[in-house]
Amino acid sequence: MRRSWLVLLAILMLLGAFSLSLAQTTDEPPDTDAPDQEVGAPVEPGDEEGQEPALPAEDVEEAGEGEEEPAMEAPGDEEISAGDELAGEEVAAEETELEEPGLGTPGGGLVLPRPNQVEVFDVPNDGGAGLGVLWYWDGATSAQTRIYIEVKSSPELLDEYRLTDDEWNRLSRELDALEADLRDILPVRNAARAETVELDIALRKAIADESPEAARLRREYWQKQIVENERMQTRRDKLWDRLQRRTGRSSAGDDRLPLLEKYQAFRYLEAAFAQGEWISTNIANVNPEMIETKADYPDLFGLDPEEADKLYAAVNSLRAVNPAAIGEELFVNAEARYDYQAPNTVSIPLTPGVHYDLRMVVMEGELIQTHDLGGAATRTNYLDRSKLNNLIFAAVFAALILSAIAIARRNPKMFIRRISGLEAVDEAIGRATEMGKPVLYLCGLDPLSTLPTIAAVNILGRVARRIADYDSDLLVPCRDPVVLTVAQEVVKEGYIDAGRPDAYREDNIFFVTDDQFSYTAATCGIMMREKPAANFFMGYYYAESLLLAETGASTGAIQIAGTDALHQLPFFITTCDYTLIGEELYAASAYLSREPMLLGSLKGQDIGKAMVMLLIILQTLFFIISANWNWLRMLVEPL
Amino acid sequence: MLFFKRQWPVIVAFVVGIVMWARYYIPTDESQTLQDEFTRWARILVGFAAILGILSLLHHHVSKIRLKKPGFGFSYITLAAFIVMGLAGLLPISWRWLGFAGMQIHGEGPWNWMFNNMFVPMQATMFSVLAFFIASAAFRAFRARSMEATSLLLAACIMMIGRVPIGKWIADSVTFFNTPEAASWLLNIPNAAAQRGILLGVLLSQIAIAVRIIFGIERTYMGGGD
Amino acid sequence: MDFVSFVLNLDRRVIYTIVALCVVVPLVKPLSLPIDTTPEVEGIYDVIEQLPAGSHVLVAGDFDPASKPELFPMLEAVLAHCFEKDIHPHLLTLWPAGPGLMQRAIENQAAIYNKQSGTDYCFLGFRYGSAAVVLGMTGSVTETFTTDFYGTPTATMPIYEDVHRVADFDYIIDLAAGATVEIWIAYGAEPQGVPMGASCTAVSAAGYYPYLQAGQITGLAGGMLGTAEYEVLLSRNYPDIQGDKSRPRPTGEATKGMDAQSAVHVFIVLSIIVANVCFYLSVRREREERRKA
Amino acid sequence: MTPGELIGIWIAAGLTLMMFSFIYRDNVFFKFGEHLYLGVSVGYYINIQYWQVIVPDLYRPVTIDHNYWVIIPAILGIFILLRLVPSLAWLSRMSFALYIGGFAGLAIPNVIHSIFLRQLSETLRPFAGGWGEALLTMVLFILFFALLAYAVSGGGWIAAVGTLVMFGVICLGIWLNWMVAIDINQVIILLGVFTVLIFFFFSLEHKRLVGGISRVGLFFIMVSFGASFGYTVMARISLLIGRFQFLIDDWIKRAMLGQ
Repeated sequence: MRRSWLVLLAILMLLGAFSLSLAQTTDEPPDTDAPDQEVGAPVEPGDEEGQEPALPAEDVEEAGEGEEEPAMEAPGDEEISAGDELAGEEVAAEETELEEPGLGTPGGGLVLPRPNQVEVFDVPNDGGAGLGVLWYWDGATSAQTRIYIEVKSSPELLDEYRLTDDEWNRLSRELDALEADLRDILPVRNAARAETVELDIALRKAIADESPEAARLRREYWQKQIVENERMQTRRDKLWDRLQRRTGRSSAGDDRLPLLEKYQAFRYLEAAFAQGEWISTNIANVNPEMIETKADYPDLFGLDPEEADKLYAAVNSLRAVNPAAIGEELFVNAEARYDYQAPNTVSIPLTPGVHYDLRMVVMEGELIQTHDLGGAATRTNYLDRSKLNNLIFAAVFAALILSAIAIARRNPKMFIRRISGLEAVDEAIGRATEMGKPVLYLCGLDPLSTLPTIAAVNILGRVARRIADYDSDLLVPCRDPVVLTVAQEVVKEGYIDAGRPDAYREDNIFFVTDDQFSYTAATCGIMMREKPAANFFMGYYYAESLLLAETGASTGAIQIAGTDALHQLPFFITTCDYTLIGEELYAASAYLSREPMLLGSLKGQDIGKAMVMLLIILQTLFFIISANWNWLRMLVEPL
Repeated sequence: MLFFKRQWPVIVAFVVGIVMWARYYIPTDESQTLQDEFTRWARILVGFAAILGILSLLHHHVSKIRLKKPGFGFSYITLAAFIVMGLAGLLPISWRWLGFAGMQIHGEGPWNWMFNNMFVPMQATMFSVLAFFIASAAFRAFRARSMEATSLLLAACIMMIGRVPIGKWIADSVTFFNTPEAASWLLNIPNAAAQRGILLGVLLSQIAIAVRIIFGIERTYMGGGD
Repeated sequence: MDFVSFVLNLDRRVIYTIVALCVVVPLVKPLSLPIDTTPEVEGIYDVIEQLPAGSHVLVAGDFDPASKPELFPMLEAVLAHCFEKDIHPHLLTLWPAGPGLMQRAIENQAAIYNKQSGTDYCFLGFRYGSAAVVLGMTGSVTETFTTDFYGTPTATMPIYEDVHRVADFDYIIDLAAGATVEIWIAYGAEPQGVPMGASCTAVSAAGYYPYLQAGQITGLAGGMLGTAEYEVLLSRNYPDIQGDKSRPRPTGEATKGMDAQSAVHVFIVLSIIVANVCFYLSVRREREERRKA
Repeated sequence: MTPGELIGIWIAAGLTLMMFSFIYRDNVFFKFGEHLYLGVSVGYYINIQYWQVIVPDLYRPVTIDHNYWVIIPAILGIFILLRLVPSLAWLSRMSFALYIGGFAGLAIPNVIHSIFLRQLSETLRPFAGGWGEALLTMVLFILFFALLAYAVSGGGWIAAVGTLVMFGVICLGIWLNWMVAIDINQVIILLGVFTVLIFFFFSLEHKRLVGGISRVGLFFIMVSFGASFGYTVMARISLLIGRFQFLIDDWIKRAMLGQ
């Protein structure tokens, strides 16, 4: 009985794991594993925002007379972000028909490749929204081919980024306050900055000429640079910090952009929409050969997806170029008013809960072709599915611990293996009786609130009972007054259990001092004087372990230690006759005290260990059966 | 009242624990903010817990003096040293008249001077004394009593020779006695394996303790009393 | 009294004297045995060596004066290496007894390399809460450490323009006298995907090999030996401070101590062997005597 | 050298020697040093507390940033201090419950993610090479460890000879490149982790096979403890060297001889 439920649970776990991993191989993948690095990490961290928009613009001009102006705002960025997880169902899996073939083939038989069997679906990102696109190429790509994925603009889309009246008021109020406060600061700083440049040149010249002016110039330079420029800059930064703090999040809560950025995103998008119907995304100017396939994203599509070679790209932000005249309302003359420079391009994350229509632009040299991909709606993600294996493990393990404790409450006779150190205890006490010498027992140096000390006190109860049986003396010097009181109780109880309450002497369990080294010195003194036949060191020890164990060994006592202080264990093992190593101490204490909490969680941990061992065995077996069967490891891969 | 003394803390631990646990799986900004705010509070709380340690130590020494316990004379030294060191860092006074350039905890003030010339040497010396005891224990107590102790001492000796320059020197002179290689293998293979086994066990027990705390089974943190 | 009982009853004071001599003699008259570097330490050195100038390295000095001989020279060497390569170190400590030592190390090195606080480096100081501090820093460094050690607000420092949270650092190195390496791995480096190296006291070095094995730390410098190896690597590649021939790099404190270390280790190993042989002989003799009786 | 430095070195040296006097036995100088150290350290910590916690986390947010939220944790912090007042000690439980409960919740997923799963997946790393070699290596090593386990759990001399023969076969195998593509160390690590887990497994009696496996696990643990023993010796001696470096270089050479 006692072992059967353990085995049962282990089998259940295994089945769960099995079904989970089988699920990975199907097309709807509630899956668990992929290395963390892939999540949202740019494949090529190359260009960032703020790169001159001129470059892609040139591209477009070179591209000549395409049917539609493609990628007007393409910022020339080569980020491919992998989406995180595939949401349960595919929102729109339209298989798009091929359009008319592209322009002619001036390059001599060159035909642009076109996407085929396209699927667009929602990929909830870590803290954001994203759309995934899957397709096959119809035709060959080359190293010169570039693709862009673009989003169709619509009034509704723009509305997602529009400030509400309340937000608008808040932002403009704060910006006004900022402007007012900066009015005193900016002119001084700007003047100082300008002068610093001149002063710097003059100072260098003066130093080179060894002119006597140098000292004065250096003072002036210091005055301008440190006192005026830097101090003013600091004040300016603080005011900006205040603005960011006060206008941090928008009120709605559904939106991840701080107000200022939201406003800016709105302005940029508005301008972009005014220029063309389509707007660029993070998939821009990408060489199709750099695009990865379904097989590269086991976290999304399982380990062995159908159509594993289907190409995959994730769209998670819009790119908009600085409209030359951003200038309405708040941002007129922004640099002078707020010391704010609008960035050249901004990357605007997709908003959850919005329908986006996508198209793909394929470009090679002069040739350009566009294809509608269909669309899908993004959704907010409230569960990070990449952490699912973590969640399952944590929940199952917690349930195991709690139920094991509940079972232990009803049935405290749960099986725990004999701890061989405990037999050595009886032997040592027997020898002490033979020699007519006392036994020394230490409960460690930690207070009673820690587990090792509780374990030590539990074992003390057992030792006391045996000692009462054999009629020897038990000395317990304590470091903590609370431990002292409890130890006295426990020992007294042991003597009463053994039917020898008369033999109990309270003076033998005593408080020494709470100072670490004084305690050690005093205890060593006791060992030298009383020459106990057996020494027990249970509980937690620090650097003094060596002193205690060495002194004990030199008096010829049998020594038994038990601690989970890993650094002190080697010393105990070499100087003591028997040592309870680490968790054995807890097991011994649970074995003796039968306390449900200790017993139950020991059992729960045992099941955890059994699971780990089972995984090791299975993995090895599977590897030997078939060298490619590696899914057990994927199961525990942290994401 | 008893509710607030006994049940309320358990409920608080449960709610906060579950929220902090669950938020890990929720990838929204609000959940991140929740964690940031909690850690901010936690930092302040731990700061006060540290003050608690300081106060109870002082309390201990004051009461030792008041009750004239054995060795109470030394407690005067502790208190005097505390007052001098504490004031040296807190008082906004220039110590130039004593020849110190800095004040409070900045620069070369008396606080810094006391830290470097009293705190550092004493703390460093306390543990260095153990080197002597290890050497004496090597003679008197480190015995190959059992198979386990024998293998432990063997590994230890290989480590001790293999991890100092003289091991390299010996290996260069006597080809067969390559302790640096052996020590490196011991550390990287059997040691790593055993440590990983121990680590997995320890982690499971850490998680078990955390679960017990959240579900109110483990209440040692509450201290004694009703 | 024969040799066996002489060894087994050797007076402590004799042993203490031998130990003291084993330490003092090599310190006064160094042998300068060459120190071999191991892949463990190179794992830290190479990562910092390959970082481009202007990178940001988080240096956590989580130790107190009790571990000063082992970790303080390591801290100085790491800072010197960073400054040598124009990398920005961000120094902090999770141990309340740490700031005094950190202050000494960073001020010394900054003076040698003529670096400015706030632009070239930042000494964040100390906050209570270990894991809470690390978790806080994954959200925002400047909100966790609103001021640096000297009380300057960090938000205004130029060095924090492109570094906001733990994920923005290029490398983390923890110099730990306690269990802080686990905290940095569990809450900082691993979830944020930042490579990390660990330097620790020799006491805990053996326990970090599983992390090294699994690639969770790129390198491990254990105790005085690891520190000495780092110093050797540094002075081999940068024999002069900032390439200035008139300022040769001084020999590191840990390197100087390794001869004494060798001597004491040999003595301890010999005494374990000799004492165990004598113990075995005496046990056998006792047994024989008992059989005779 | 300034007089401040000189006095400092003499005081530091004196205190060092005072602490060293503990080698002889617990005496009045050591006690004096110990209590002085205690006082100085408390004085040190109170300053760190003030300058690194109270000022940046409480004083500045309230007075400069006008962020009054921090007052709540501050009140909870004051509750912690009430642990010293027996009648109000129960208030401190609120703060501890908040802190310890919250951290228990934070620890579970983070520890599982960053350490437990990472270590486990590293252990389950597939072997390099083909399955035939893997099978051979595994069989050889399992046989070897089984024989070793049998030998150490009282299998007598036959088991001991068998172990040695098996060891010979493995050596031969390595020499003849039977297991060329297999990382033998990886096999050893796998077996080590497994046997150590068996050693700390309390639901099975340590008899026969399980007993033997756990003995092998114990050997792995002992080797690991041996390594940490050697390292601990190094640590303690390093500290001693550090102190002697100070005494020789700073005290004798600089302060006394003025070099």
